[in-house]
Amino acid sequence: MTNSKNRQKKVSPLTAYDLGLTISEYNKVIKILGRKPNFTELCIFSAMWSEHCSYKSSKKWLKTMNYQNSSVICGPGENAGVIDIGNGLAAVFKMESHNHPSYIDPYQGAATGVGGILRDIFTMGARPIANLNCIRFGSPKYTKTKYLVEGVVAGIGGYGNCVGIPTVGGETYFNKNYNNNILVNAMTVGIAESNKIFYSKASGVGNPVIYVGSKTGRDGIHGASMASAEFDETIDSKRPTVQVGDPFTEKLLLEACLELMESDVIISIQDMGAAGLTSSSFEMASKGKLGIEINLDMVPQRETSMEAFEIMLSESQERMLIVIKKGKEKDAEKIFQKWELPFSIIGKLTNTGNMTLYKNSSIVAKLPIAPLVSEAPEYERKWKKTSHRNNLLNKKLKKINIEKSLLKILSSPNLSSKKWVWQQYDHMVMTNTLIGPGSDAAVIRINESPNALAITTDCNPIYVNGNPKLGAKQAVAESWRNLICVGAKPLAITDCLNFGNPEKPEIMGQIVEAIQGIKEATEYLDFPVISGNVSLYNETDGKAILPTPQIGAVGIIYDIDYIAKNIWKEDELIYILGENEIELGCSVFDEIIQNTGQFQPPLVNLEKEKKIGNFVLNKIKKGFFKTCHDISEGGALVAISELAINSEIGAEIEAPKGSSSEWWFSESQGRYIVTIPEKQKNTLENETKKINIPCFHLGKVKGNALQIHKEMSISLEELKTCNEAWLPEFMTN
Amino acid sequence: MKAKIFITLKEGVLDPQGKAIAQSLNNLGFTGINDVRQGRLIEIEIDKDNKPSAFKEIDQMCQKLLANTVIENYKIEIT
Amino acid sequence: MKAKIFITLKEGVLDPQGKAIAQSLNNLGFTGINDVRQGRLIEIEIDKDNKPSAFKEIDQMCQKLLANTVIENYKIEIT
Amino acid sequence: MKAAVIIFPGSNCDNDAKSALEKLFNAEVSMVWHTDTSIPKVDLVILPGGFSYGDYLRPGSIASKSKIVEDVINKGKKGTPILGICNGFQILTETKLLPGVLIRNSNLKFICENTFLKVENNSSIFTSRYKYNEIINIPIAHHDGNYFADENTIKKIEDSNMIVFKYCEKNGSISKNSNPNGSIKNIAGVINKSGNILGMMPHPERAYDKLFGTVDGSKVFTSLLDKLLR
Ligand SMILES: Nc1ncnc2c1ncn2[C@@H]1O[C@H](COP(=O)(O)OP(=O)(O)O)[C@@H](O)[C@H]1O
Ligand SMILES: [Mg+2]
Repeated sequence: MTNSKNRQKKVSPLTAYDLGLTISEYNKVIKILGRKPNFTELCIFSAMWSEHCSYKSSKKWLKTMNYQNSSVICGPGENAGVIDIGNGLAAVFKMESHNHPSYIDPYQGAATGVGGILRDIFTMGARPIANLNCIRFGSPKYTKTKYLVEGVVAGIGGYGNCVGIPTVGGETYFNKNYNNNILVNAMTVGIAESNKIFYSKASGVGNPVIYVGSKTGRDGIHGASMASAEFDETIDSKRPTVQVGDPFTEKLLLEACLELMESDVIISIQDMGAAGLTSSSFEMASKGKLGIEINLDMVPQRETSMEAFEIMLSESQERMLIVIKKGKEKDAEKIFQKWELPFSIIGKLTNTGNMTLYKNSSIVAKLPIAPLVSEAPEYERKWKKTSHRNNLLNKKLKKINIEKSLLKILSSPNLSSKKWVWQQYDHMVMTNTLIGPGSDAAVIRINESPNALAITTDCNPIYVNGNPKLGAKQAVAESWRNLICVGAKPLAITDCLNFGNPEKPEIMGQIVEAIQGIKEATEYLDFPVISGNVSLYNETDGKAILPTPQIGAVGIIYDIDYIAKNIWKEDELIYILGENEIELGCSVFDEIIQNTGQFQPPLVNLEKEKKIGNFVLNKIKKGFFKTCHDISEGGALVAISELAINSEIGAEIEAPKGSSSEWWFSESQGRYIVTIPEKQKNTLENETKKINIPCFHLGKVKGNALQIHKEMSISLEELKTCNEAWLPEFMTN
Repeated sequence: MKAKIFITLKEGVLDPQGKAIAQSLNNLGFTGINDVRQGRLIEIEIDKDNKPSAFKEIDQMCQKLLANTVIENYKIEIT
Repeated sequence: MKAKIFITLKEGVLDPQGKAIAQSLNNLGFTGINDVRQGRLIEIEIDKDNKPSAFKEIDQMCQKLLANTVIENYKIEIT
Repeated sequence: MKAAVIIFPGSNCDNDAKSALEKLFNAEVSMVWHTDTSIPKVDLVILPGGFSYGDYLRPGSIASKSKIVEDVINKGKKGTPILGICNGFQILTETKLLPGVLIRNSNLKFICENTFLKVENNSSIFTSRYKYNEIINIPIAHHDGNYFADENTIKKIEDSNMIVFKYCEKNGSISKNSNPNGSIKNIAGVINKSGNILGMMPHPERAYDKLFGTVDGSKVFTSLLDKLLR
């Protein structure tokens, strides 16, 4: 099969092993082909069967999260999920990880992460309207942390700002378990006409396959296998696989693709993401149950003498593969020329069921598509339930001072303001941002209409670590709650499951239980998972990250005149809606002040969650509540402080009679803080009583300080400085 | 002592800037341009007695801060 | 033919990048740094028969696009 | 009112500018592609914000050499009102229609936030609706907005009343603290000597509707309309 011009490396089981395939997987390859693969073919197998592309460890469990409702236009399995939002429009969104590349080169890794998720969205025919990012770093004390934060934030901003999509939210989190394995999860939300969604399924034998976008270089070769391998000391030697992002070309590609989509030219489209040309061409052909023929000499190349496997595995960024209708080549070419993008017809669809690659006029690889996909390994890995420990009883509780505790918590790395981060992101471009970063959920107006999308991301890995099922359930519930807070009807979620090595039963147990938790919450709340991503092997030298099933959620607002904000007004009355238990396991208070090491996170009662949420949502929609904030990490007093800082007005508050100082820091779930004018007092109290929703009158909005009678008085000035100072100081010192 | 540090992208690493500059030069009517790469030039004035020790120090600076050795090469020149 | 263009800031022009680099180097514990200036290095590969004509052409490129002569100086080196 | 918004590859505030003009006064806006050779006859040309050519080389530098900018220069010299916002301002300095340059922010970071500005010149066609020394609130979003010019130039533009906006504190004082990007003299916006070409880093097109929290940018546009109606 090889001629003199296409000499390929010798293949042995060891080659396969080096490429990340197990010996039994290699034997399977031989069985499928009925012969030994050549090197190019083996590379293609290794990429397609990597954890990253094949989901071999998680597939079995992901399938169980198949809950869909009538609004879902496209669930998991495509580049992104699609959900109906009415008026002939759909929201298209997904979250994706770029963890390993961001550790190796924080700027480029994070930037290309944003680029990749943006392409997933506009590939579907949607115009991106918002970016979000969940970034998790090691301990602030760890030497590399500052450098990583600096680079990741600059990279996310550098890419998103340039493309001109506002970055409107996310999470920034520090914990020593991410020291050498940071997480960079990027999410993009787009809007499309619901009857004009584009998919990757190819059709029509003989239709041309075209390549558009940046030329192919040797970037990120074996990136997909790298994303699925543990890190070790040899990391430095893996360095040259880093890709460089070109947001300028991305912007051109975005505009060109959306312009092309307006005419009747495209049959199917797929961006070249992980494993580049390999996975994109396989995906298109296999979904269409067709064969595909590609002439590698026609692939635009940036570097000289690239070999077949390099062209097939390159992860050069800003590239698209498109099947167009035969005869429409000129229409496509015209648009790509206008946007000054390299463009080439590289092949065509066939009825052979094979992927056939040509180079220098001879065949360099020939692989059957269906078995390569259908017989991809799928593992039933052993898993072990996380044991629930409770160390509380062994510890004596310290007596605490509320004021000191609050200030310590507000200025702690995880609860301090993340303004330093989001100030580097253009969160206003496109002039649709009604609520930007710094609130419960971002609110983005849709096409200058009265409709808007609310978007949030949530996950508390400490909870998940304590109890994966409960923690994952909590993440879904919190995202639901954050959407409610701004007055949005929650629609659907995406997830990004970041875990350690699934070959270890305890880690696999975290994955299984987290998926069970997500499943339970999404079904109960009618809140389907429409897209997602799995990132495994997040370990360094055998030590795993905290289990992090990151949730991204989207809701809809039909009338932007009725949204609620984290801003209150002088003289309003402050209420807490929801059950006020004392739950301090896995809380920030416990971590920072008491340190008992309690492992049981707060309970999640989905029935109550739903009842209170729906009540609050209805009241916001009627204009009854204009201020709303949920109580999350840190508890009630932290939430109150955030409202005071945001509004630049203080409050006089008091805890329920007889409660201990700890009450202020409890992280009981399903609670909202709302404020109302005095004259609405009776209405609120009567209505909540009637339907049995706990409603506690906490105090009044007032003055220049946050005061608890006889216990605490902190000026707004101090509160704000204390909350905002930590991150900028950490980054400049 | 004065040092110049020339920082260039490693071979094969995409250079979006260079690409855009080449394109623009073409549009301006310049012909025969095969390739443009953009790098950085850092000039440092440093108190050091001798060249070797200055060189060693500056090499450290490059490794630690000035160059992104993942994608960049550097060259030091001391005068 | 290969040309290198060294673009540096004119004296007196503020250089935020240079200043920041000096500060970071200091923070990293490097001592004796008096001044840091950051410039650009552009490498061009061009088809030309002889050095003088290449030089002239590249000088034009600098004037027209590559350097902002309000704040920058440039130097051309042809190899 | 008729206006033209020029689109360069990488512009990304072009639609925002168009929306502002349409929403504020139903303006008829033509979007002009960078390879076009001439701009239709209009009352205002906007060079919008964004990252033309990725901000590669120097922000605005490559765009300033594009075909259409030749006509911008032409029209500008003949007196057509031209407004360069953010990247547009950078393009205008690269064409030398406006003095000075915009270099990297002093903290080397992209900054997106609302800033207070002081109106230093309210006699221009873009600012006649503002009061002299009025304090207004308009957002910035840029990486390279640090205005620099040599001493002579600064003296010249001060003497000719060419500084239009300066960054200031909420109470109007012009301090280092209120300078987000290191600009000399806190300069945020500069107009040419004949008064028809304004460049500013802040985004007035992001500040014309209560929805965005501030409407202080709208007068940049309405001032011009006043003049056209006169
Ligand atoms: N990396 C980031 N990018 C953008 N916004 C961020 C980032 N990190 C935090 N934020 C913003 O800061 C605010 C506080 O975040 P967080 O405490 O996680 O909110 P919540 O508890 O409501 O989920 C949110 O509005 C969030 O969007
Ligand atoms: Mg919240």
